[in-house]
Amino acid sequence: MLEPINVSLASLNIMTLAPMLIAIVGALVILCIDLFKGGLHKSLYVMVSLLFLLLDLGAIIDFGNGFLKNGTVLGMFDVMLIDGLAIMAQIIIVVGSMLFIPLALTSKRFHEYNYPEYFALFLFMIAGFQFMVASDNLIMIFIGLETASLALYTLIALHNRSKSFEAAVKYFTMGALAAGFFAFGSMIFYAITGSVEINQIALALAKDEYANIGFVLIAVVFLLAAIGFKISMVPFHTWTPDVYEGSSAALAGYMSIVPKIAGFVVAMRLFEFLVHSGVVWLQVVLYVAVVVTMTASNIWALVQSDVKRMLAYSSISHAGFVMAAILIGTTQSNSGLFLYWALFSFTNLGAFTMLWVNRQKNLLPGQSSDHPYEKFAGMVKTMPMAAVVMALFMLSLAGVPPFGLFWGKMYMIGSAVTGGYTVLALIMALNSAIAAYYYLKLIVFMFMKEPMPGYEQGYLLNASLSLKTIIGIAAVGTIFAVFAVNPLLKVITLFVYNSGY
Amino acid sequence: MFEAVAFYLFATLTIIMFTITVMTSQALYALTAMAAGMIFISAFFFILGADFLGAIQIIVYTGAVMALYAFGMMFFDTTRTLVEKRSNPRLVVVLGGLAAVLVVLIVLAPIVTTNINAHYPIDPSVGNSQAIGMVLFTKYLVPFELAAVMLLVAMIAGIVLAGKKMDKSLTLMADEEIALMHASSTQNTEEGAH
Amino acid sequence: MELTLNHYLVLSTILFAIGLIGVMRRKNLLMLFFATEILLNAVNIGFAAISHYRGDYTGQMFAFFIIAIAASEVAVGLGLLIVWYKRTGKIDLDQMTSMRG
Amino acid sequence: MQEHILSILIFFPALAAMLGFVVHKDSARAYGITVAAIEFFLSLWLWHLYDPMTSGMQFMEMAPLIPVFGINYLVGIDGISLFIIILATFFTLIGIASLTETRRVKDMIITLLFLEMTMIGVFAALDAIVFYVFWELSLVPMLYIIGAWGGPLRIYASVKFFLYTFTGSLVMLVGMLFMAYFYYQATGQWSFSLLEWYRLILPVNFQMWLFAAFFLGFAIKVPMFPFHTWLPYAHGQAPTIGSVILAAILLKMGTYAFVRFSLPLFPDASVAFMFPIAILAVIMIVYAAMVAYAQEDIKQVVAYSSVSHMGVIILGIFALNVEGISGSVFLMIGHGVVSGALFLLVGVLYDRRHTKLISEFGGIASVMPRYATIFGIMMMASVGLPLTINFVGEFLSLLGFYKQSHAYTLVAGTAIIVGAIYMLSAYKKVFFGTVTKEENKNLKDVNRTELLGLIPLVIVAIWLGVYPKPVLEPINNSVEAIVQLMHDKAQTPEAQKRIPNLAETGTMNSAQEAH
Amino acid sequence: MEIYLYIALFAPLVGSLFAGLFGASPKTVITGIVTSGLLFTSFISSAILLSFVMSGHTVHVEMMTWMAAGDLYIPFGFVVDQVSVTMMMVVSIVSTVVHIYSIGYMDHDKGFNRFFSYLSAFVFSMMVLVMSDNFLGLFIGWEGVGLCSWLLIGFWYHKESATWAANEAFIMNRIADLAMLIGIFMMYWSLGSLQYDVVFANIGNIPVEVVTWIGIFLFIGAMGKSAQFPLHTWLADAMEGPTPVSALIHAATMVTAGVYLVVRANPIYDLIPEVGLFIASLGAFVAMFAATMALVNRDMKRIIAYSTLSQLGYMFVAAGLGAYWVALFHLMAHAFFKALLFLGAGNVMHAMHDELDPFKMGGLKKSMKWTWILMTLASVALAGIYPLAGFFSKDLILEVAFVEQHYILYTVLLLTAGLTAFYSFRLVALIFHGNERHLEHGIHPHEAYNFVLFAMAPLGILAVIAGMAFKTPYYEMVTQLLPAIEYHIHNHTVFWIMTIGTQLFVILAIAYAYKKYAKAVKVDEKVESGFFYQLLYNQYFIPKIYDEVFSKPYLKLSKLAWKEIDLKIVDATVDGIANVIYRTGEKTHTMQDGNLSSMLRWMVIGLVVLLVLAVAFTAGYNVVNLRAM
Repeated sequence: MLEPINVSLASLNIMTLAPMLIAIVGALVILCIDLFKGGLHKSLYVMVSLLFLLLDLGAIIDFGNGFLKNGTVLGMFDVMLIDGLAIMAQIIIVVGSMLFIPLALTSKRFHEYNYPEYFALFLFMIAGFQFMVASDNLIMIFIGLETASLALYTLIALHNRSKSFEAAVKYFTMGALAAGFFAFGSMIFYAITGSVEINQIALALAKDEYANIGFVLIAVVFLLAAIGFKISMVPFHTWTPDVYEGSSAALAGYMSIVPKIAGFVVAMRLFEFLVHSGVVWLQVVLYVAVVVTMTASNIWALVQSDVKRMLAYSSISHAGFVMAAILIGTTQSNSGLFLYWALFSFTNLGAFTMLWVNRQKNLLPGQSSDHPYEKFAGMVKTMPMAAVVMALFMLSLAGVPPFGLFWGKMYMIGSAVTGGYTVLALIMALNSAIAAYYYLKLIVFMFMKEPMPGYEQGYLLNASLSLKTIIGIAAVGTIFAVFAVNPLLKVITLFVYNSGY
Repeated sequence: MFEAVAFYLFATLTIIMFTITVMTSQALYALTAMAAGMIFISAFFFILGADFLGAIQIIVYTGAVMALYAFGMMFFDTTRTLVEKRSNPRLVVVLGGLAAVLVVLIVLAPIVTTNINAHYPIDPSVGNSQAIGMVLFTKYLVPFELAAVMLLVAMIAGIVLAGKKMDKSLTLMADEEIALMHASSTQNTEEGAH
Repeated sequence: MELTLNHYLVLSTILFAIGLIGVMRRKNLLMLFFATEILLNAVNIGFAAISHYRGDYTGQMFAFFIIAIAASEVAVGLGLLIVWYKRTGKIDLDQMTSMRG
Repeated sequence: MQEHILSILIFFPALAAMLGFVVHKDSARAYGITVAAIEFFLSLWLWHLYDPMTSGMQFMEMAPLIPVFGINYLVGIDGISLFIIILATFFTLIGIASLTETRRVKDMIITLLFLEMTMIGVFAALDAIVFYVFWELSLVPMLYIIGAWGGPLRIYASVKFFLYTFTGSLVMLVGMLFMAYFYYQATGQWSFSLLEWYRLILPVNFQMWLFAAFFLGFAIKVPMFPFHTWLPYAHGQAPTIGSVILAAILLKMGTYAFVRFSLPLFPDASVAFMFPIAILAVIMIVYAAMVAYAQEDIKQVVAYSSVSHMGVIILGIFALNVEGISGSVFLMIGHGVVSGALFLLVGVLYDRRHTKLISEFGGIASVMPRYATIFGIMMMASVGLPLTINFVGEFLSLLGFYKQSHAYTLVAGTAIIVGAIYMLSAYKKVFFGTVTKEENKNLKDVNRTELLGLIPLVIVAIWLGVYPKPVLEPINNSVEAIVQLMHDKAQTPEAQKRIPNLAETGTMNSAQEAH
Repeated sequence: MEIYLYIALFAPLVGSLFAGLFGASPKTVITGIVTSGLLFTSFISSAILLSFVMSGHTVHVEMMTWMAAGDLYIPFGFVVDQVSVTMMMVVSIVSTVVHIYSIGYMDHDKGFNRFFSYLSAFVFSMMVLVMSDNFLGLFIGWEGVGLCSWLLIGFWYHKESATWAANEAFIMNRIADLAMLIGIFMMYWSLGSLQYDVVFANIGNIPVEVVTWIGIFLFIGAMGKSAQFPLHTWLADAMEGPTPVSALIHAATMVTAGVYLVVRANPIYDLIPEVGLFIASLGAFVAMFAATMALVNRDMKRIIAYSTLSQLGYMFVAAGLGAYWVALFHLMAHAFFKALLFLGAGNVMHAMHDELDPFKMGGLKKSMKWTWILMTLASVALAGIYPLAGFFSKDLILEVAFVEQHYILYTVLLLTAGLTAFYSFRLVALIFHGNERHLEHGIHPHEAYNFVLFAMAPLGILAVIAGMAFKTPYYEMVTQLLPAIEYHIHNHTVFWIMTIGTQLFVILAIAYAYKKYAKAVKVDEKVESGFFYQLLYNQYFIPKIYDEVFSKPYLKLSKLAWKEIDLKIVDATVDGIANVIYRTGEKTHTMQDGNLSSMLRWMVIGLVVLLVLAVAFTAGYNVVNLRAM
């Protein structure tokens, strides 16, 4: 017979679940509201979501304070792991979501916002990501990942046009394959260590001194493929441009930020101990992967004719840039990752929101995608402010100081230098230069060309106060990032350092 | 010995079934073969003493999943022979085979197992389902609940996507059309109320 | 001849590879989804076997959750297929190339 | 206010530019002139407050920016930067004043004011990252100016300009981060402060690498051969004002950075790279002069002449002695004035004829005598006639380098010959001879607005040629400090030999006089 | 006395600026008068200074700092000593005369005001050149006169040949200036100063090789300005400028700056007699060389220009042999009579409507009596006939060569003296004697304005008396500064034979010239088509050679540098790199073909690649481990 297990409630640390639970409850509340009275305006759901996200954020910040006092907290039979990474990633996830959700309040009507379920799924997805980052149990990570992904596929498809279905199906199918990779990789790790918890795996591997090196590598290969898919590492990136193009610009922007930070955290948890374990193979492979991801996506971005697709490739490149942090694996680089991503989220969300604002419902004859470069031609003449703001985001993405992303880039390159990866630092720098070309291309179109007939009315068609607010926030965040960098860096370094990374 | 015989038998069967699933051009064959393969897999679970898992495998896969697929097949009208364009079939086989060979090469090696200690050791005296339940509702309580959320998400997703509301796309309609549609729909409901 | 964990792992690998071939080969999306099920099932065998040979329940847990995930995926996947099919009347993925480059 | 004068100088134009969005476009030019004039007088006031006898930094301001990573808003000027700042404000004023027939003049003025901020920022920054920020930021307004107001190839030219410089400076950024890392290793603290960096003595092999990294960034900006090809396009396509600012100020960033960064940070590497760089400089001088001679477009002649003159500046900097460096800093100002004026002059012609092809002109001197005179004066300044501003700089630069190498100086000195060749032949083709083209017969001479821009330049070009002391003296004092610093930091015997010890030479001189 | 110095120096500048104010406006005689007046002031001041200097003083002022950087300190310092005051006198006299002359000469020219502005600016530059107390100050003047020369040669800028000549002059001078700069650099780095007094005081302390190089470079500088071979071609072409310019710049003052430099730098050249000998030899060569070219030329002004060149050669011989005072003396005398000659030529040109070919003139002595007299006077002086100026200065140089026992030089110079006499009187004969050939061309000559002739008169007087009257006081004054070496042939017989012989030789040459050209002009086809005639007529083909060897290849090379190297190599590389990146993108972005199947395949490919790497690594790892075991 089994012994009854005595578990004290206190040792469970149920509070570790609070943020995710808030999100889930929020989703359920939305579903319930719909149950009682259907057909309510989307603004209600937006605000409800926003409220719950605020609560969520509050809870996380509370954790943050707790973390600074007590350090890492484990909960729920050590499934939950609330360390600095988890907290910061959750903050980015939630803040990113909070910036995203008001984008539903467009002046045009789009299909997805007719569904209360859209907002519910959105909150579920956030919960999924939060679980994913707040655990080092592979099972937990896997389920969190799948929860979030399944919700995300649906959100994409709900845009309801053939391109978005195509995007969703592609994403889904590849996601399923990646899920298979993840499962297989976990299995191998389990086979050689008898555990599915990353720290246990690390311990076990260290104990037997990586005797099963072949198995380790196989496991790493599969997990790298799975996570590489999530953070769109070349050649697992192929979904990215298509999915971004197919989904609404707002969601595309969201996808470029939130799911990826979750992926990065998992990657950090999974790979950094391996990088530090002295497995040269992983260093080399990661090195190559980082360089290829950065460079190849940059090169492909050069030849895009659609701005959203270009931004998709550019976000791949940024992801590659940030992957370098994991390769370098110092406290500085890991802090750099978070700093970069925090700054990146503002800028990139701003850029995608600018596209979202520009969204027209029906394509003009000869227009094959939503946001061809030509659409932006001569924008400075028709919409000077919008053009300036868009240019601002582009410059920030290109890493022109003193705009947001520059500081992230600088810190990342700095960490590469400090970590002894000088050549990598140079490659990163040169890639920024290549990238500048395609960002510049948009600026060239906006500022140096004459407006194209037919597109003039397209600008700001979709604008509404909330969209403009978001753009404003993003713009302010991008311009004055320099003043935020110091406090951010302080906090991030503290969190990262105290989490043992 | 019995184990070995059973293993090889079912291994062969599973492989054959799954190969059929993958290679046949008849959707129905594929479906049937996969269902069979799933059942054969449950046999492994029973061999390995994971009774609960075996049961779940049969219920969930062969029951629910296969039923769903069968339903899907009917919906999509793909019972007849499929014509699939094959591009570069050799590459596919080479890649698949290579992946298999490479992993097998490694996996064939004996695993050094000196330092593995079971966190949740199997106690032969306890029934599998009971033990599973014990672990599931302690250690894996949160994942379990999250899995529930996931299923909820999947459900909502399925309902929403397959729902009638998806038939007309607001995204593609001009504002005026939407307004018109709304007007007519409210009219309809009003009429219905009458 | 004693069965070892390696036997099961090899089996798992072979099945996984079959799944991979299916994923790469199939153009019919529905049948492509079959292949993804094979992938997960292959892994399940591995987990059950490890669980057995290590005398640890965690493997079975993982397998359990994988089954749950597989089930959810089917639901979402079919939902997506249905909207796609309703819109285009096809589920051939060669028809699905409006975005490229 | 005096303590914050540099910050005011830097940010006043930017603030004014922001407010400029509100100004009605008809009044934009007046607004621009007002702002630029205020800024110019502020910079003159800065000069007035500046103590020429002190060699160190003055008007230092510090504000924490990212102290965790050692980045602070740190500005200050010495004699080297002071005058380039004044030059920048001066040219912005003149540039805005000379905007008469520009489309979308308001945009242009706002852009120019932003550009002014970045220019002053670059020269006032004492923190490497702040420097870098302004350095990169300056590309953006220039990109816009070339790209929006330029000629037919403007987009190609502007993008080329941006990407080329951007690439170089990113490599430089890596160098800066490396430098900071060294500082961190040495002191346990992060710092990007130049003055802190000055105190570091780096191992020679690291100096080499870092020098190379910085060099790439600076060399592209200068632009040094073979990184110069963006310049002709940029100049050829840019509107007049763009070329003026580009030639007068932006190019100086590169040479200024050599003096500010490369020399004092890497004295040994500077000595080691002296001859390779001298070779490049000599190539620049002679080759660019030859290419200038072959040009068919008068603006390109001036553009390539810039490359040629920048070669002399580089040579002077790498003379590594007070004479050479002071001379090249002075030549930076001189070349700024002269090439700026020449571009303005070409612009005058372009405004009237909308072509810059030399073959389209001829005999202009008889149609536009005043114009021809001013052009002639500036041309003579450009070829380095004594008592014009360029001579002082050129003479000192060459004189300085002569100490290091006789042969290189001899070849580099051909600058005064080849310079005369392309300048005089271009002048001859445009101004001399008889008027052959019907369109040229009724060209109007320079009008009052144009004179307003040109006369001050003529005055400066001659005034500083005759009496360079007010400018040269502060430069000299600051350069002496740098040279002494370099000497004190030099490790290799070669470097110790090449870089003079000022503390000793004084005695040596008196000893010589005793003979 | 400083006030006089400043007046002498700045009066021309004031005049120039004054005239410049009216530069673009039509003729205003006032500019001519004012500038002339100011120059006269300058002349008076110079004269006062002269008397002051004669009394054994010198004036040395330091106006202000010019350049100071590092150890370099260069002030605007001026010195009036025995040498510079001589030059000042020459410059101010000749320029005053030329200014007044020009009022008449430029009477009908549109650029009247501009002309006076330039001319006065030139005088100012020349004053700076001669009065500076350091080498760089001298260089200011040096370049300044170059500039003015450029402006004035190209004064009639609508003439292609004029502007071409102007540029040629400027650029050629620049070549020499570079050498001079190098000399200055050397001086600075070896002596630490550029002040004359410091340099000359310390020059002995530095290695003689350095001194040699300094001397060579400075002399190359002098060669440019004084148009010595091989930098001589510009001088003849410079005759495109207005004739007063030729008189002032290209005869009397600027071209002698080179001689002045050598004289000024005598402490340097004293230390390096080899270089001095080279200078002298080159001078002698040029004297002969130029004289031969003058023999056959058919351009009045060019003939005089070659004669100038030839006389410069004489001066260099003297300077090179250490007879600095002699060089300076000849410089002075030559300035007077050569300027006179040019001004006379100007009158003739005016009368002949700018005709320059003396073969198209003749018999002008009737209509232009005074001009005839003055020009003949000048020619006699040039030929060195006793008791005119040339005799005292030029024959002195012959004596120097003889006394210094450089007999070859002596012979060359002697021959040249004969040639000089010949071509001078060939010119006089062709212009003023014989038939009035110009009538065929419908030209009716008239004498120049009276005031013009009057202005020329002082030069005429000086050409006559300068040698006789000034030699002794000049010698006494100037040798306070320059080495006082008296050149006497102690053997009286030799002396008399030489003097009389030379005189006879010269007179014979004159007579031959008159005989050949005074009556009728016979064009001897045979001679003219002969090799030597062609050689001389084409100036030894040197301009052509320069054109072929330097100018054209330089242009070609420049075009090559631009079109081939800059555009096709340097720029193409940059664009090439960018294009390669872009093309790669264009070629490879098709791997994203939008087909889900291929996307999945890419994922699997990625996986397999990683697996291959993993297996390879494992294998390698195991092998290494096994070996280790």
